[in-house]
Amino acid sequence: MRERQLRARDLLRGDLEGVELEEYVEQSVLTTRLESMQAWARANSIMPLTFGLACCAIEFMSMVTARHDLARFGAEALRASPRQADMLVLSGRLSIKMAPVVRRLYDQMLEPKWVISMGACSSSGGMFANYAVVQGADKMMPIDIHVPGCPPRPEALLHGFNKLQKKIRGNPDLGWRQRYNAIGTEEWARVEPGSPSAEALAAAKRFSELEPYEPGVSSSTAAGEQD
Amino acid sequence: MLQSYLPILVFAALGVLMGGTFALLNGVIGPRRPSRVKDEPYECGLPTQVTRSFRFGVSFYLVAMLFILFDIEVVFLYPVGVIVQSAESVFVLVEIGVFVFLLMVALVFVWARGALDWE
Amino acid sequence: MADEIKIPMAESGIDAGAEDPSLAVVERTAAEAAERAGTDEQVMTINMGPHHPATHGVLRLVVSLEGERVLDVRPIVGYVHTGIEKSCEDKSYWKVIPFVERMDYLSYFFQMEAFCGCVERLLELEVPDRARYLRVIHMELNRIHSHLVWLGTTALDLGAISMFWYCFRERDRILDLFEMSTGQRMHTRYFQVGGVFEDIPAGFAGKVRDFCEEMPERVDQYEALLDRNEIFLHRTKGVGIVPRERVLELGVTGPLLRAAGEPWDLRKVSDYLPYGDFDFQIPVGTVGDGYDRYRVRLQEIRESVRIIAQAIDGLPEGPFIADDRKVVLPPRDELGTSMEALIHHFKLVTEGFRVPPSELYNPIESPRGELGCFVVADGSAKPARVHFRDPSFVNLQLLPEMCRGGLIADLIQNLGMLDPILGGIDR
Amino acid sequence: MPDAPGLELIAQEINAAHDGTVIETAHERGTATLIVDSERVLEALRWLRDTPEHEYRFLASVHAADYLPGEPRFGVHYELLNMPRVERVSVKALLADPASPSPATSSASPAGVSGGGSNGVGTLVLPEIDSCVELFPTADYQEREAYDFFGIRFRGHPDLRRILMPEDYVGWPLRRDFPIGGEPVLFTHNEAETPHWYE
Repeated sequence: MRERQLRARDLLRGDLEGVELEEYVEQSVLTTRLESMQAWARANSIMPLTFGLACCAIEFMSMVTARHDLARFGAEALRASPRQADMLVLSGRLSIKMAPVVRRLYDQMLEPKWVISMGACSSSGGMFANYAVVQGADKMMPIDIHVPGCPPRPEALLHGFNKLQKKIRGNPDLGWRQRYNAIGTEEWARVEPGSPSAEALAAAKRFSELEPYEPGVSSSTAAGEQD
Repeated sequence: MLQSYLPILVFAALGVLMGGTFALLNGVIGPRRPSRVKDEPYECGLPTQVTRSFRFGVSFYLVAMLFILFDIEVVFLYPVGVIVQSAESVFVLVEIGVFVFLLMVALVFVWARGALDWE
Repeated sequence: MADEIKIPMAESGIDAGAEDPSLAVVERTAAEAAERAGTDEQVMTINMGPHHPATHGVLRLVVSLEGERVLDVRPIVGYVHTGIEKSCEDKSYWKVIPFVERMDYLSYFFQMEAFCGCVERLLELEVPDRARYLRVIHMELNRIHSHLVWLGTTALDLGAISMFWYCFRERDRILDLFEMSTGQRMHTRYFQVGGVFEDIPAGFAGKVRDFCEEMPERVDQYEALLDRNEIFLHRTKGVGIVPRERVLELGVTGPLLRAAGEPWDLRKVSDYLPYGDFDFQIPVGTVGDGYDRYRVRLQEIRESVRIIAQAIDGLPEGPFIADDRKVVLPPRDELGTSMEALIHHFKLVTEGFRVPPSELYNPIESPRGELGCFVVADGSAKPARVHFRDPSFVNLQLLPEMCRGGLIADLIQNLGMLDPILGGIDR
Repeated sequence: MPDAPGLELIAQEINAAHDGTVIETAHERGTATLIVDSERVLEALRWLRDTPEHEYRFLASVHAADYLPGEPRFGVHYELLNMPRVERVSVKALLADPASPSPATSSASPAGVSGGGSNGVGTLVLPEIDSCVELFPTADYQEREAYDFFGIRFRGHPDLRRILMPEDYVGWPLRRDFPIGGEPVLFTHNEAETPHWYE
């Protein structure tokens, strides 16, 4: 937000030219292509589904209220039925009894639809690594934005919501894997974004040599060691 | 004669035009991916349990009838509303008074019979 | 790996239309209601299912209706069951606190107090006065916060939508206080076994006093909005009345019991927390309908403000946590100098403290009723069993009694006045 | 809280009324506990509720616990409360696990994950105790929860079904030998076991 204001000030002072000028104009003036205008309309008029699972639902409710207002981004009309909603915020822990219900809700929402997985519990099972919680909702439904926190602050959720809007408008902020095109949990930064580094190639080779994963064999060791 | 109707027609056409475009636009532009689950009725997130056909209670129909009855009354008041300004005669006022009074009698009767309070 | 649990897989997009296992319940409710009503074809059994705007969480009600009249309600819970009690058995006593406060997510300070109080009584550990006062202040602030969320959402269900914004305005003020003293808005993990995690910052007392001055006037605003609102009165007065004996038989506690006329409040009888030092009344209803439950909770907000004001004035000086090194971490600055502090620190952080084999049930008064924490210690550093007697779970049994014979609108009102928190019900 | 001698008196009176009911009394950390024979729980509860000078009318909580290494394995606790006198008494009934092999060789390792032994999956022989729903209607949901988590069957319960787990769930989750489930945390060293997890 801040650097855009700085650039606007430079524009007014007239000392913005060359590549920056085109880029600024391109960004602020709407291109007339239908898709981008349609995406702009969709991004700014999202209707979230009134759907709350657990503690994150309380923070989701307080995001809709006056202090952290969701209406500033055009999304304060919460719709109760999935037919009229186009964003599902998975606010809370997803238990295995609720999983088919949430999957059904997601299926019954009309395209285009997006899902924000709010909080650690729905993103990765959070602190409840046990028999009752689905370890990460992306195991059962496609998720666009993962908002960390337990519960995430309403401001954090708003930031996630803005990222979703950028994603809808077609220029999503890349996650760290795409930015450094790393593989899996690999942390090596690339020399230059194009070519994979030696370590990444080694890791890729390591993966390919391993025999496929059978639940029976390796899981008991993992379970034993995890005890 | 037609002159005086033009504004209404233009207004109605604009209304239909705007309404139509938005309705069609939605159907045309919106992606369409039907799936079996999406067509099933939405029942709070559960597979539908609509077991057998169901007959609504009488009281629902009663309320509907009463509403239609008194709604028609309003429709009759419209033409009067148009001419009461130009007619400037007490006769129109009295006529409307009688009409409304008769329906008031019907309302009081229905109220006394207890059809309004929910069984 | 517990492979017999069916976790639905993403790629197959599980057959959501699969037969719902609880269909038998729906049929049985329908059948019972039908023969009770005598006329079979008029009875309609529907699901006020897990995803419903008015069920205050993922509660599913199988409701059999005859026209608008509710014949029978059968709650089905468990849709947000997180297996917290099982996870607690796998963690040391320290690490159980974050699990425990996420059960009933609107009264997290109460659950921390129930668990820490239970463990402290098991260890027979003396908690300093300052810590007990700080605990009471945070718990009463949390009670107001919980009642505000209840008032906001219930008034929203009954149509007074603007109440939602007013109540959440005050709620955010309370969360600022929590953030100032504990660092986090919700689930603060502020209570430690033996006292409180950190002393309150300098300006906290002043801010709490400002809050205590403004809050009663805000409660008057709520009352001005609702108390002469014809729709609200018409919908709550004389609705969902259950006789006092039946309420006691069903084990209901908290505002619901007090609204039915029984003056039972654990704060007045428990000797463990310093409630004895403050004078406050317990609001008790007479009729036991929805309006009484609303009045009782509103008056409880005022009483809590009085408690906080007295507690913040009488806040004693002294340590904010016990100094028994076997259980409580030594202060950070001592680590540099003394060796045994380092040893204690290391021992506590790696393995945690051990509790001698015993078991205890420790009840306290949460915003929804008696919240009891039952801990079985088997001598190791991990609790053998942590069970929470959740007030919403037991109070839910009152819902069918309240709603039989009423209209659907009364069912929504009763559900709002019941104030069920599904996290607490489904632990 | 009835003090230690008071508790002994209560125990003698109950034994006088119904022989062999109270096995043991424990009075520690300010709580009075009567350990009762699991067959005669109802008599003890009815006695405590109805006799004039005791009248523990309010049942605060019914909960179960699994003391696996200990024998008998399951414990069902009843927290009784007398509101006028503000006194709490808890009644504890111990139940042996009929499904486990003879107590002498109970091989199930305590808190560990044990593949073998009755890890509570589908054991049809369940410990049984009388249900006290007609004495205290509040016990309805709480006994269903004890059944759902521990597989303790309550004889005479009007509607003994699972309450929190899915109705067709197999296994009793809160038993000590039931694995905690969940998935191991992914690190770089064990990441290779689930290739392409990040897709």
